[in-house]
Amino acid sequence: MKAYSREVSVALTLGGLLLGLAIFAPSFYQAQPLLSLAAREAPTLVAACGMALVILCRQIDISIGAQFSVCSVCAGLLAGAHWPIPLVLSASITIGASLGALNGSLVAGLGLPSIVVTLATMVTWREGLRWLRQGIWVDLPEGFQWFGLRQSAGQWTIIILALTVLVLLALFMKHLAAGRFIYAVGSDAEAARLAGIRPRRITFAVFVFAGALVGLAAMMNVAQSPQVDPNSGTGLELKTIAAVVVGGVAISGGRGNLWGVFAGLLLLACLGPALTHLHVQAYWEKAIQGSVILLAVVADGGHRRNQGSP
Amino acid sequence: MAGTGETKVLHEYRQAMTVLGKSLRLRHESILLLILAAEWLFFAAAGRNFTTLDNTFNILRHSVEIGLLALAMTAVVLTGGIDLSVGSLLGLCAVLFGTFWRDAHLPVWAAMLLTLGAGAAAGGFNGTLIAWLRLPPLIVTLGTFSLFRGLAEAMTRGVDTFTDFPASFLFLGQERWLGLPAQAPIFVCFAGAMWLLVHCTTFGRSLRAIGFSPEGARYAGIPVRSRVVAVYLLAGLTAAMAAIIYTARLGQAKADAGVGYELFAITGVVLGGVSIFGGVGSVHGTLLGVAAIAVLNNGLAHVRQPREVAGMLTGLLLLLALSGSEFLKRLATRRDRCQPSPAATEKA
Amino acid sequence: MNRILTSFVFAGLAILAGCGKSADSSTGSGQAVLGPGAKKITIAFLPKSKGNAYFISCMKGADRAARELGVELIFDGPTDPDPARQNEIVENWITLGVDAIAAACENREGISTALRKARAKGIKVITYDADALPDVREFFVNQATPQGIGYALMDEAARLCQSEGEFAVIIGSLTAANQVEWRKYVEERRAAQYPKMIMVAVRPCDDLKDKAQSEATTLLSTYPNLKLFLSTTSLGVPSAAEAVKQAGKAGRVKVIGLGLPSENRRYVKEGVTDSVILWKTEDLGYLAVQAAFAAASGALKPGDKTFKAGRLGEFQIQGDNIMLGKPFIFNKDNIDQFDF
Amino acid sequence: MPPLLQLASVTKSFGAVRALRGVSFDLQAGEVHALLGENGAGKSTLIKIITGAHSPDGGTITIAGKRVPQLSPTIARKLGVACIYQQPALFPDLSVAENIALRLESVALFHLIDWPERRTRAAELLNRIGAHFSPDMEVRHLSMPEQQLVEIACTLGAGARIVIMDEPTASLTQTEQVLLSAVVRDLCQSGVGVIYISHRLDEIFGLADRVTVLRDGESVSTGPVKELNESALIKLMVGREVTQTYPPSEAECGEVVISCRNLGCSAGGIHDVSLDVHAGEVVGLAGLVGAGRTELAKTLFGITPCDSGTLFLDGKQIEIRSSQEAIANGIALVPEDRRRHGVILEMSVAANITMAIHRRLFPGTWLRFNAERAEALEFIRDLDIRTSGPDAPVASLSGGNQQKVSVARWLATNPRLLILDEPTQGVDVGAKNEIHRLIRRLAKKGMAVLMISSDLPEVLGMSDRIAVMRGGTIVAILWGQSTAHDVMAAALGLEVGAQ
Repeated sequence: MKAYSREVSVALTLGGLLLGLAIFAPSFYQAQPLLSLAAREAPTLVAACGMALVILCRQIDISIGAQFSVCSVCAGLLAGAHWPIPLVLSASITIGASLGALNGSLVAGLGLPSIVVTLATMVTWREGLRWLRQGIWVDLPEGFQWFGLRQSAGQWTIIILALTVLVLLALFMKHLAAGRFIYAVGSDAEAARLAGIRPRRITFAVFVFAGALVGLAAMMNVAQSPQVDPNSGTGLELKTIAAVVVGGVAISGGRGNLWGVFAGLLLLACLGPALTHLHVQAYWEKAIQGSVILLAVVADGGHRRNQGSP
Repeated sequence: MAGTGETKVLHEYRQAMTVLGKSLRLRHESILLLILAAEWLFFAAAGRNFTTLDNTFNILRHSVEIGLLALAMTAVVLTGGIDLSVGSLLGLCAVLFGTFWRDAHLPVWAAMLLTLGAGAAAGGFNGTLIAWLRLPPLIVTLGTFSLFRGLAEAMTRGVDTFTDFPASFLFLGQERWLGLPAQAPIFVCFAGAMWLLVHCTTFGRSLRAIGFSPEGARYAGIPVRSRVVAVYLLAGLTAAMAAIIYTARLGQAKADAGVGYELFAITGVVLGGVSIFGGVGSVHGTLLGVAAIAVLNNGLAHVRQPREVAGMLTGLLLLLALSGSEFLKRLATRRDRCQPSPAATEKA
Repeated sequence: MNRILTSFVFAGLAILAGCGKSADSSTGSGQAVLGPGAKKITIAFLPKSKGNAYFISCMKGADRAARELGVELIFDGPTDPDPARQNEIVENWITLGVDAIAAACENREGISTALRKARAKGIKVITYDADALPDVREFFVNQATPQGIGYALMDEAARLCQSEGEFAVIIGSLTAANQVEWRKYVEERRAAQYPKMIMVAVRPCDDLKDKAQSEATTLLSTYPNLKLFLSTTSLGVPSAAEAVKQAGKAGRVKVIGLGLPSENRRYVKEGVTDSVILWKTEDLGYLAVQAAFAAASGALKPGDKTFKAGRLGEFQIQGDNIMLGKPFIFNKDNIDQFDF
Repeated sequence: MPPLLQLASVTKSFGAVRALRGVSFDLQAGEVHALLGENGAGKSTLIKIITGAHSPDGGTITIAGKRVPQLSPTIARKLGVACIYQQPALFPDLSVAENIALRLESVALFHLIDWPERRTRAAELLNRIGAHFSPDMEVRHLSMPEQQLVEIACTLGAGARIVIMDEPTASLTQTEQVLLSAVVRDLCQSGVGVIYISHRLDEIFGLADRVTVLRDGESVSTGPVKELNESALIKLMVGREVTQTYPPSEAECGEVVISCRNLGCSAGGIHDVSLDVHAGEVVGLAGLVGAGRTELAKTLFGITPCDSGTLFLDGKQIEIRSSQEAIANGIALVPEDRRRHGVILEMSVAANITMAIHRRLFPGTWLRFNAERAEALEFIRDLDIRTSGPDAPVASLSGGNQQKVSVARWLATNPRLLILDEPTQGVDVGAKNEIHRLIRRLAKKGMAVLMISSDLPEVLGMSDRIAVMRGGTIVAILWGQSTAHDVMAAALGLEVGAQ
């Protein structure tokens, strides 16, 4: 139980928020808006899972926002070239994976600090995309939106897809050796090496996998509207990192789990709409979100302090 | 004598290490110098009016705010920390300055002092959370990153803009003083002060110690917590200073001032060879790093390249410089596999 | 290693000195790099931000003008929302030595400091889209005053919901200057003319399509009897339309705003969006460059009453404003005639 | 039958450093083969080669009769090589059970994990070595020796044929050592070969069958322990005579320097500690690990400030809330964990030595490099620290010399009370002796010394008085002449003639 104290506290906070909404703004609970809210946040969840893996591995990837944009635009262009949807999907994932592979090889192979590497790649991809595309929206062909399904069907598909990814990953991290190896490497790479695990390979794989997830997320986002905004990834990295740490994953790696990340993301995702429903002025939003993040970590800091230095 | 052999082995080992250490320190900064020189040569040859005095001053003027932030960031990163909130704090301070001056009807100098105080307080807030609650700096400052920006927007509702500052104040950001941009002397003095602080005082020494090993520093009787608080406080103070100069340069203060500056500052710092894990790095390295980026941005404008190219090249430059010096290090140590893999030495 | 280094630096200094001279001699024109050929006028064209469809279509017009006039055109602008960037770019252009600058001003006072320097250096300054302080530019190419736009938007909104009911406003960002102005005039008009209409919320979308859509969705569920979305940012209109469509409230909730026909065509035709208001952006860019050229070559002087702009013909000049003409309302019937 | 392991003239260099210049070594089934040598003689490198962490530049490795050209950690593990490292190589964030499992299970990426099975196995292994903590504990909550036990459990579970123990008892107490040697014997019974590394000769003679001595990265001799005696062994190691005997105490006991009354610190888990330390006196602090000795030291030094009781310095009551205040009051602590707390490896010798005297050496905070260098050189000479110079990074020094730097830092503050926590742990015989003499010298100069040590002979040999701790408080104060038995009895809580 103690191990899960953080996840629980986040979940309780979320519960409190939802309860408060139920009392003061019942209008929040309407099927259709909630459905589209969930659908809109589904891609973020998938990306956040990728980020969680990276952070558990004691690395960080601040380039996923840029990766997201690149994947979205590429997916859009391919769809525009009338590729079949499955092909576009796999292409988007492949592109994401290869972008991740570049980060991975620089971090794991050359041993550069991940935050610096991904800072550099972030700037490069983002500006490069602007340079090539000038920020023009990509128009998608008819019938591409919602994967050609009916709207609600499409939304459900996206939500279920995201949840499946979450559940599978959570199980994978808990019950499959590979998952535990990620924890091991994040906890102490040298010890992992002595135990016969290859930290560099694991790290590399994690970056690639995270990239692939970002590619998937991008596709899930593209499928929700008839046009692609090349800036769609802006700020995604901060959003996901916030969700991950609020969800109780230690930034120093090796500790935390995906359920917490899920709770953290839900909390942050509901916050925005909640504020609107409670008629809070827009210009308070950033401040409130910031305080929520701080409160989450401060609350965590309390019991971490007793365990000596971090 | 005990362990004559031991001393023999160690002697060689030591020589290897010291030689390596020296040459490396030399290496990174010389790489940067080469890059800088190369940039300068290229733009001087290819660009129009790149080498004029005015332009040199432009480069200076445009990189003062980021330079200030980068200098403060250097101290922070030396302790193994990071401060993502400086950009937002710049915005908040700009707004505060405007409020003090226009709404509270304070004289400019008083507004400045108050703003500096506010900046220091905000930085101290970061520092306290980090040092006393032992929270990871990345997360704390990620939180304050949006908190400070949020407060700035809340104060002005986003719409309010402070303008019509007295010319005597705008002088600070727009005019020349002894032929130099007025903010240049401030920057130079601050840079000098930072260099002395980091390289010639016990304070700077203790920052490195903390960066290498916080616990070790604590056992050595270094007041780790107060030092850490001090560093973030300094960062806040610097952000406020940058905010004032920024306001003077633009002649207006608004909640969106300094968006994204934290990343520019960090880029300059790491490009300058400061280790993100703490302990290693130098102020002049940071200055070189910032200069390399500033010249690139400005020069590309003089060969008529759009800004996004500048951004792209900055990213590539960062990658090249880092992997370059890392690669040279590998060569020097001949793939000495006895040191643990990078992740193991990382303290987040 | 160090020897190489020093030699590099010396070489640098040498060339530096050389360039220094050539630069002084060639200030203003660009012979140094333009190579052989007649003295060419250089015009710099500054949008509020890069990667924005609105300014891209302005750029199209500017480009055509430049080709017709045979001038050299530089198009650059900020890629990040930092207001200081525009100043930086302008100041670089000053040292680069352009002949005229056509600028769309993100921050009136902010950019004015830079433009003032430009004029002091004898560079002609034309503002378009959003004006700077009057003393720092020769002419403002006035596509429509903020007041005109704000009123037009509000009138259109009122027409669609018979001057009563709730409506919500979606803006680009809390801080962008023009957004602030338009909001102001919309509110002003509402208070004056349509007291029965209630502005229930103003939400920023940080110029992100996805965020705009989420905001619209949330607003729809928060205010069940919302009758209309009014967006002052071009990407807000299609996003709001998409949100309305997904909520299945097409027709019941109207959508209007400033926007490009190209981005909104599909929704206008589907009847989700009723109308988008805009001027002919390409003409705006075209006119701005024409004016800049004329100003630089002395053809256009303060006090002129009319201005002949290439193939677009005569334009009225009121004071120091070159009037592009009234904003244009695109709807089902006419939207197909426009391809920008 | 062929030897379990055979190394023939193995060589290995790091950059310019030739760590191994040709080592030959063989291990028979069922024997304990002690590996001796001063720090820097190449023991650790040799181990890393056997475990496949490093690959040798030259020479051959033969395991169980088969020649192994390419040895990696994985292969080594398959071939039954297991190692207990000096600093336990564990995963702090993971549970004990998982730590053990990660060592035992295959490194195949995709196989399901059987949590209950992991837990039961861990519990069973922990029992076998008599460790009393739950397999669900996260390792970062365990103490150093507890972590050591986890390491041992791993090797036990691995069913290894070749077990390497690198200073396994460095931080273990007497009882734990007894327990351990029992474990080792078990292993040998089952036909396992044990490579045993230790600086404690008594252990070697008690446990080992054969011994190989390394010097300067070369194996200088191999032979049955029976045929050797301590001095001969030491001679082989250092190539000279060193007396293992402890220097006699000449100091006459002076005034009470520090005295604590009912001192307690809930964070450190100590309570009601009452102790006087006189000038010129060496007080040994004995007790089992976890008895609260290190915690007491940390409390006196202000790392974990006391929250009850009172503290007197020269009769005046003082408050110590931080290490700065401790230093100001003339209290110094040479911590146990040298690499993490004692020195800052990346920084220069000079910087390390002067770190605690910034105030005195650099008035007005300006670094005065010449003064610093002079100060450092003085200590380098006094303590005979072997380094290329004051600017060499401490990382480039041998363990013993690093320890001396750590001591030098605190001598520089010339404290009234010097607390030494395991001062000779992991230090080779020569340096050990020097440190002992140093302690005497300091005591003679009138410094009060409080020495924590798990090396019982050391405690008995060095101390004027011995304070024995148990359960977070002092249970007995014995005179230096008392026997090991008395001390252990007190530490274990048996009846003794203690006052």
